[in-house]
Amino acid sequence: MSEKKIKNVFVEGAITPLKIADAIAHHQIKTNIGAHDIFLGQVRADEINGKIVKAIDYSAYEEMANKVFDEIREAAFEKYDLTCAHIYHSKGIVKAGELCLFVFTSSKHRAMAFDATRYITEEIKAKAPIFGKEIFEDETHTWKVNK
Amino acid sequence: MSEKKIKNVFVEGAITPLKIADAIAHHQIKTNIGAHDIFLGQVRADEINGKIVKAIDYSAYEEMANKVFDEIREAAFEKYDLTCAHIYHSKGIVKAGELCLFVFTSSKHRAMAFDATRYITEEIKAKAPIFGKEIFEDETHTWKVNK
Amino acid sequence: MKLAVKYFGMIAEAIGKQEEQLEITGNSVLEVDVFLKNKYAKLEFLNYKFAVNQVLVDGIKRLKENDEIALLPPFAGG
Amino acid sequence: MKLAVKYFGMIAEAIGKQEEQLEITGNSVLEVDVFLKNKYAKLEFLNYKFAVNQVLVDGIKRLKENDEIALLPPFAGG
Repeated sequence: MSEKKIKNVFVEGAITPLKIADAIAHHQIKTNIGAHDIFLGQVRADEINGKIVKAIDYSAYEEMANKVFDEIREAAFEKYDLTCAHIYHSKGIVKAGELCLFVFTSSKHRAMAFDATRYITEEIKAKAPIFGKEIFEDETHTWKVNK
Repeated sequence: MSEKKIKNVFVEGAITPLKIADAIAHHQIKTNIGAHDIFLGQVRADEINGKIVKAIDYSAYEEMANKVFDEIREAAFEKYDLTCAHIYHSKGIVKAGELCLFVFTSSKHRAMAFDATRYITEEIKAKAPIFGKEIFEDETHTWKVNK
Repeated sequence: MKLAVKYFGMIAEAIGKQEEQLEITGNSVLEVDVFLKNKYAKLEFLNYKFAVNQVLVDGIKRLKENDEIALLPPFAGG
Repeated sequence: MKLAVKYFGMIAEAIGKQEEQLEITGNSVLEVDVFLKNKYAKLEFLNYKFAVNQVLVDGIKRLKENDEIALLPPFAGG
């Protein structure tokens, strides 16, 4: 088996707007890119049985999740003509209003970036072993389940 | 006729990564948002007949373009269940690698944001009276035409 | 009829101006087009659409005094 | 057969631990599931999938000594 280095997708806590700006800025030297599409997941202050979610505490089977993210990224490169594809996901506490997922694809033309970011996002929701404890304002909790 | 205030979509020169970070940060108080989708258009250093594009000088029929952008945004709100929708487009010189278009939609769930950002981007390309002079490294130029 | 005529992009470049006031005979967009092609021979070889008062129109659109008519080459936004 | 067993999310919460080494009789995932449900009655009421050595598997998957087996509740990434 090849000794491929698997990237670590996980970021401790919320993903900051500045991290996103930084990622965008790093692509301005790639002058063959014409289009970027960015998906951001944000934690909602959902009301569940009369209680308000104030944060999600994310945990993951990290070794497996990083492999799954790597496979998703590889599959995206095979399906779409991309220049770049980056994925970041939070672990630990992310408060309502903060960002927990950052998917960023770049391509020469827009259609590929649109398709790829959507594909990657759907794949993450379905396949990445990440778990979310929704913490209410009264410190009780429930477990989030992706639809 | 109602005296609706039409927003000015145009930004002088390139759209900066920091402006994008700032726009994202402003949405973190909206805790009913679960998903953002951002499209960014970037100027490519295309080779055309052996010459390399070094910048695009954008001009527009601004009064009409702002009305068109407003109609596109209104149509997006009617078609999709959105929390927010923002559009910015450059005028003047944008160098290869820099950003000329920023489309940003937010929604409770991801499908609406994905659909809306794509819809708005396609509508802009087809309907906004914006013109692009592609300037080559030798200072000659050609006129860009959207496909 | 007096009209405000605006030129953009490669049209403005070809004609050498961005706007002008013109006294035109006829009252449809089609007639304005014929008038302008007589005045500016280069227009014959360029591709453009018309907007009247900032709305895209076709050739049968009727004009009125002081309308703003614009010649729009292919769009390149985004 | 000795296995490294990992629990995540609501499963870890229900069982009260995140991992353990277990000596299990049988050599399929299905047999491990029966073993664990006998050991932890709460599992009967929880929804989960199995991964062996970080790959999702079904019940007929055969195990070998020192495999890592994980109980994964519904995913919530994104």
